[in-house]
Amino acid sequence: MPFRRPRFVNGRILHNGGNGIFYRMEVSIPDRIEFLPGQFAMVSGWPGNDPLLPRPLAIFRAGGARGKGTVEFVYKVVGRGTALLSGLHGGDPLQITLPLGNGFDLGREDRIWWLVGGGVGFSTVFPAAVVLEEQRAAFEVFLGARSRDQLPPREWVPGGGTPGRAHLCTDDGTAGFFGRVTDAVRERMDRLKATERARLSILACGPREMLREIAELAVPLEVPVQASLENHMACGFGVCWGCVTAVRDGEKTAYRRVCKEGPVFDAREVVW
Amino acid sequence: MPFRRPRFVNGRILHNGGNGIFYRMEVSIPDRIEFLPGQFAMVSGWPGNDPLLPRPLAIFRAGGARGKGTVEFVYKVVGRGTALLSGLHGGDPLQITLPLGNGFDLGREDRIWWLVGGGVGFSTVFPAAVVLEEQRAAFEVFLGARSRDQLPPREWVPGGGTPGRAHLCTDDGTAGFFGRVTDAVRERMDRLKATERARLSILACGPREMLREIAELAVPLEVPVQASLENHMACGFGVCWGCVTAVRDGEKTAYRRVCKEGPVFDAREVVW
Amino acid sequence: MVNAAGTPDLTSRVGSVVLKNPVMSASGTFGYGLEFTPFYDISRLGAVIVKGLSLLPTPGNAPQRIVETPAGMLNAIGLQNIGVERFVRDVVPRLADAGATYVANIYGRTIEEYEEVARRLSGVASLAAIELNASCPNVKEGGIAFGSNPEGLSGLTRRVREATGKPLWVKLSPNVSDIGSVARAAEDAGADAVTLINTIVGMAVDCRTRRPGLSNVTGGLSGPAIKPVALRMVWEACKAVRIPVIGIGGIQSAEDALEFLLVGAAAVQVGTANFRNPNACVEIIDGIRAFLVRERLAHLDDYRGTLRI
Amino acid sequence: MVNAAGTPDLTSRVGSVVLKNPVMSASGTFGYGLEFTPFYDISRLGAVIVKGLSLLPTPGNAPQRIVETPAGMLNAIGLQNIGVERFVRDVVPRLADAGATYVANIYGRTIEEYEEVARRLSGVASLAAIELNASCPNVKEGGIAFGSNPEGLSGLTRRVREATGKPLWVKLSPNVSDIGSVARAAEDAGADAVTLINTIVGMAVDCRTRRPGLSNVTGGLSGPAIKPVALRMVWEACKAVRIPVIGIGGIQSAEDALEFLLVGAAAVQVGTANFRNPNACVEIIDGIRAFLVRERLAHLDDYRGTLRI
Ligand SMILES: Cc1cc2nc3c(=O)[nH]c(=O)nc-3n(C[C@H](O)[C@H](O)[C@H](O)COP(=O)(O)OP(=O)(O)OC[C@H]3O[C@@H](n4cnc5c(N)ncnc54)[C@H](O)[C@@H]3O)c2cc1C
Ligand SMILES: Cc1cc2nc3c(=O)[nH]c(=O)nc-3n(C[C@H](O)[C@H](O)[C@H](O)COP(=O)(O)OP(=O)(O)OC[C@H]3O[C@@H](n4cnc5c(N)ncnc54)[C@H](O)[C@@H]3O)c2cc1C
Ligand SMILES: Cc1cc2nc3c(=O)[nH]c(=O)nc-3n(C[C@H](O)[C@H](O)[C@H](O)COP(=O)(O)O)c2cc1C
Ligand SMILES: Cc1cc2nc3c(=O)[nH]c(=O)nc-3n(C[C@H](O)[C@H](O)[C@H](O)COP(=O)(O)O)c2cc1C
Ligand code: FES
Ligand code: FES
Repeated sequence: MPFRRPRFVNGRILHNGGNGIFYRMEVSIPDRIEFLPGQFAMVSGWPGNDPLLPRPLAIFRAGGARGKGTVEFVYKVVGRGTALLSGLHGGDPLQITLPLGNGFDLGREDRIWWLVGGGVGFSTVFPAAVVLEEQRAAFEVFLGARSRDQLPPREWVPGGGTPGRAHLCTDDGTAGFFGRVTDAVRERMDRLKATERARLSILACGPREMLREIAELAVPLEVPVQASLENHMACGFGVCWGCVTAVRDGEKTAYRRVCKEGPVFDAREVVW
Repeated sequence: MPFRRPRFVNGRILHNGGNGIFYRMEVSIPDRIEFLPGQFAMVSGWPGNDPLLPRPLAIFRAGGARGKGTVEFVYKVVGRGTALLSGLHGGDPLQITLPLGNGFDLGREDRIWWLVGGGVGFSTVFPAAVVLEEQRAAFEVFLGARSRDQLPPREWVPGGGTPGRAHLCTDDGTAGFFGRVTDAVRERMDRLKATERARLSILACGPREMLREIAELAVPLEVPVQASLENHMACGFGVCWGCVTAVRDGEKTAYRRVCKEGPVFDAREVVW
Repeated sequence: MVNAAGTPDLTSRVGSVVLKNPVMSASGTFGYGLEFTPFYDISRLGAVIVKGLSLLPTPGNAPQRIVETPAGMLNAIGLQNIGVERFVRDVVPRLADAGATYVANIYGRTIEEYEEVARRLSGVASLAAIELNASCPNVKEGGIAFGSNPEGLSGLTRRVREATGKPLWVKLSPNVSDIGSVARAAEDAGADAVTLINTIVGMAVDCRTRRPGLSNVTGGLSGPAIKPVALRMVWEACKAVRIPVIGIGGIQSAEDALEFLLVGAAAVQVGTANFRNPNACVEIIDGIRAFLVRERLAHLDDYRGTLRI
Repeated sequence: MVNAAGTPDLTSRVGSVVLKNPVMSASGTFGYGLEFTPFYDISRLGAVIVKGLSLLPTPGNAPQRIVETPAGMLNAIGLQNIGVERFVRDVVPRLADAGATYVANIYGRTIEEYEEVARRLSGVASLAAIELNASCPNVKEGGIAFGSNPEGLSGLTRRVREATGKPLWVKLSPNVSDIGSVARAAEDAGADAVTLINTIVGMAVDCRTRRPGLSNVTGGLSGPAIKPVALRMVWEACKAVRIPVIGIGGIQSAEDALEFLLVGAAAVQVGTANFRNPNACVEIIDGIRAFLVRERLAHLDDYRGTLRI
């Protein structure tokens, strides 16, 4: 039976490859998992204790059958841990704890969804598109990147990147919208009818700066924003209190664990 | 020009493969080296600081041309460092300091040479056979292993393992002489004429226990033994004083660096 | 005793507290224990040591709270916790239900607060012991002021000793010149056991941004990096006191745990290792058992403290 | 000063000693310096600190002397060295020939021996400074007895200060409760600089053979594992004293070195890193220079001590 409660599994890499910017890795695991878009895994696969801590990666896809699951990750090499992952080969072992955290809440009917991904943040929001497609819900995708080569390959983009549904943005104008993804969201928002806006929900993942801007843009318009945070994590399942973010708790601020109470937060709660 | 003085080089693995017991690795390095049989290299090739220290490996072979050298190592997986080495692939980088230590002294003319290797110790003595073959010197090889599969592949053995010149010994009798390599050496020694014994020199590398027995056997017969020690090393080039062995220094004992004053020692000097 | 199946006996005693095996979770790395129930049955552990508890709920330090270092990590959580009241009300019944042997790690900003927390816990029947954190480096009042010299520690221990009838374990700071004398001070003041080591004070900075890695500037170093220091201190403490010594610091594997037992520890705690492998504690228990089978030892007691110098 | 080629100025001052750059080799990890001449021109270093010298040649400890630990190593070399006489006779001329700035690290079994070694070196014109090792954990008489409390250190420093006119750097032990007060004791007793940290006392055992990893049982922990502790102590020492602080401990890269400079170190020393990469020191010098170029800083002085808290 597929598992939903977190487990620590020994996986084995099936494929691991990339275009120098983004890597996609498929791993076989002992059983099939069920996950919600926005949930993540803690991954480590290197020998030795340096680096020591596992790395959080969004669950990009999961499949397989009873007693024989697979899980896919998409990642960007930004430091030592991800560099080590990128050097692993098919057949190499990989330790994974999954599924972790609270995913996006896609339960509300008849909504219009905007999925906003900054940088590798798309890996967290694309799985939501898969579910929304199944639910035949209306959605658009906004992707921001520094330049053309930093955008995800077109075939990964939900709906194949159809213009009008997929808004690609580059800071340097080498592809799509010339400017930041938050600017594209703002422009599109300005063109939205009030009736549409009333049905709009935003799912976002990317640099904290981007999430803050989206929140500042959408919250005053009463557009709900579910923001997925990417804090540093040690454990990923709520036992170290290392990953906290400040949230509003009545009059005060409190620290909530991103791995446990998040990584998806209502943007109104977060102290940006 | 080939270098003989130690250098730290960034190599790149050309081939790395094995039969599960012994691995052989060829590495391209920036320049051709000249080395003496018995000299070694300090090798590290894994990312991260755990394990921290490089590992000493005998130089098995070296080749290449000006500005484009190669070096080969033969190793056995016994722990974490060697396990990491065995997981490296062609194209992976490897850091190497070489050539290090004092090799065997093969300068004496008209000698009969016995090359004794216990376990992976053969990787240190085989290069001596190559030189002796070139010099058309008389030599025999004694190899000890726990069992048949722990013996080096026949094609690595100097002279292809011709019986009479190559004495293979296994503790469990699964191949060659049934018994320890020291027993084989003792038997052969007993059958040696005094005139031959007077011309005999032994080169040995293997477990300290084996070296001690060879010394106890040969020294009283005034057969010179050059023993290559395999102490733990941190630096490999004489600056940490971590690798010392006790040697006789007149009446007293003194500690000598295996990496610098060795790894090859006159067996009479060593306090076994 | 080797039973019919040849299973070695791992029973470990920390004073009057009998543990089914020597492996406990370290405070602050295991939440309140319940977070591990998806992974395994926490009653399999020697004991669960919960996150440090204070009198009142504590918000903890601002992020950034953790930073990775070579084979280790620094943390400055600042003892975020739900406070002793909520612990007793919400957590205790569930730990008891789970059949877990559990220990409360406590700290206070003042001696009075320590006493108060200890008193509040004294009536909790299922609680096995109280571990007094006299060594948290990350809050000004978190005990380090008491724990870094024998006199301060002695005073604190004596007062808490009087405040509770529960077995009292005192957790020592490694940031001292002479761990033996600190351990002796705890023993003399009435501790039933000493636990060591807590984290070593460390620091990380980013050479580009020129800022500290932690909002608190300094933090506590844990993980494999500190194991050699922890092992040495546990060995020294074992020589210095007669009460049981509980060893912690960088334990990742059964071999690591056995090393601490070999130098004389009555039991061990596993901290940072839980982060990379949530099953670490039970894998270590299984590994110790397998080791004793291989070594043909019937009791862990036959192995403990048998270092050959 | 950025010269025509835009090269930043790395000149570093340790009191009266002017170094062409802040990178020195750490004592005991660099032999007598000459062993590095196959790898590079040792005059490129800020300074070479040679292996600890004693009055008489010292045989050192029996093997096993080293053992690897997670991201670190333990050593118990026991200060094997050729003695100050042979050093002056055989090594000094060659170091001077090589154009190296060099510093003698010294130790004694008694205060008198320390004084004697210092006196013997005072007449060596090319010697830049004396580094007093008051912190070797591996020989009973190796200074740790003096270095682990402010009083002992103060007495030793004062006596050696009187015995020599050479700049005197005092190397501190990290195995103390309060590094600030130890550093102040050295300052008050006349040290021209403090160097820290020496190794942290640690231990390794083999759970199968049940034997210690080192013949000496305990040893000194060095390498990346200790960097967070070293950095914290250097930062604390910088706040505690006005004399220059030389930072060591786990430096492997230019970034690591910059971290120590950022918290206020006047210069740094590189130890264990030399073992894996004999070119470590010069690569670090080049890396610091490249960093300053990227950050558009003309002088290392513009960077040193600029941590933003
Ligand atoms: C819930 C969640 C889901 C994520 N999903 C993905 C994903 O699907 N694909 C992807 O490429 N990345 C994802 N990330 C980010 C990814 O975890 C980091 O890029 C990775 O941990 C960096 O490790 P490193 O060793 O390569 O970099 P490091 O050398 O450790 O650091 C490089 C950079 O990465 C950041 N970073 C380091 N450690 C962490 C950590 N533990 N958590 C978060 N950030 C860190 C640092 O701030 C630094 O800027 C996710 C993060 C979180 C929290
Ligand atoms: C001069 C010299 C030449 C050598 N040549 C070869 C060779 O050609 N091929 C080969 O397979 N092996 C050779 N060795 C032995 C080889 O260095 C060790 O097997 C290797 O370092 C073990 O590393 P590890 O991490 O795999 O094992 P570890 O996990 O570190 O230890 C496993 C075993 O290896 C031994 N060992 C660990 N570190 C060292 C070290 N630094 N030096 C020596 N022994 C160590 C330990 O005693 C232990 O029994 C040589 C050793 C020396 C000193
Ligand atoms: C994130 C984190 C939080 C911790 N919180 C506490 C605590 O609340 N009370 C305490 O006594 N020790 C605390 N510690 C210290 C650990 O219990 C343990 O002593 C230390 O981490 C060394 O063990 P390790 O190397 O196995 O982690 C904490 C450690 C970490 C890493
Ligand atoms: C093998 C070895 C030998 C050492 N010998 C000395 C010594 O003779 N005198 C001394 O002051 N420090 C000695 N040290 C300590 C180093 O100089 C340095 O303080 C310590 O190793 C920390 O730096 P690192 O992490 O860069 O190695 C020695 C260290 C090692 C590893
Ligand atoms: S990462 Fe440990 S609590 Fe979130
Ligand atoms: S290994 Fe460092 S001196 Fe030999």
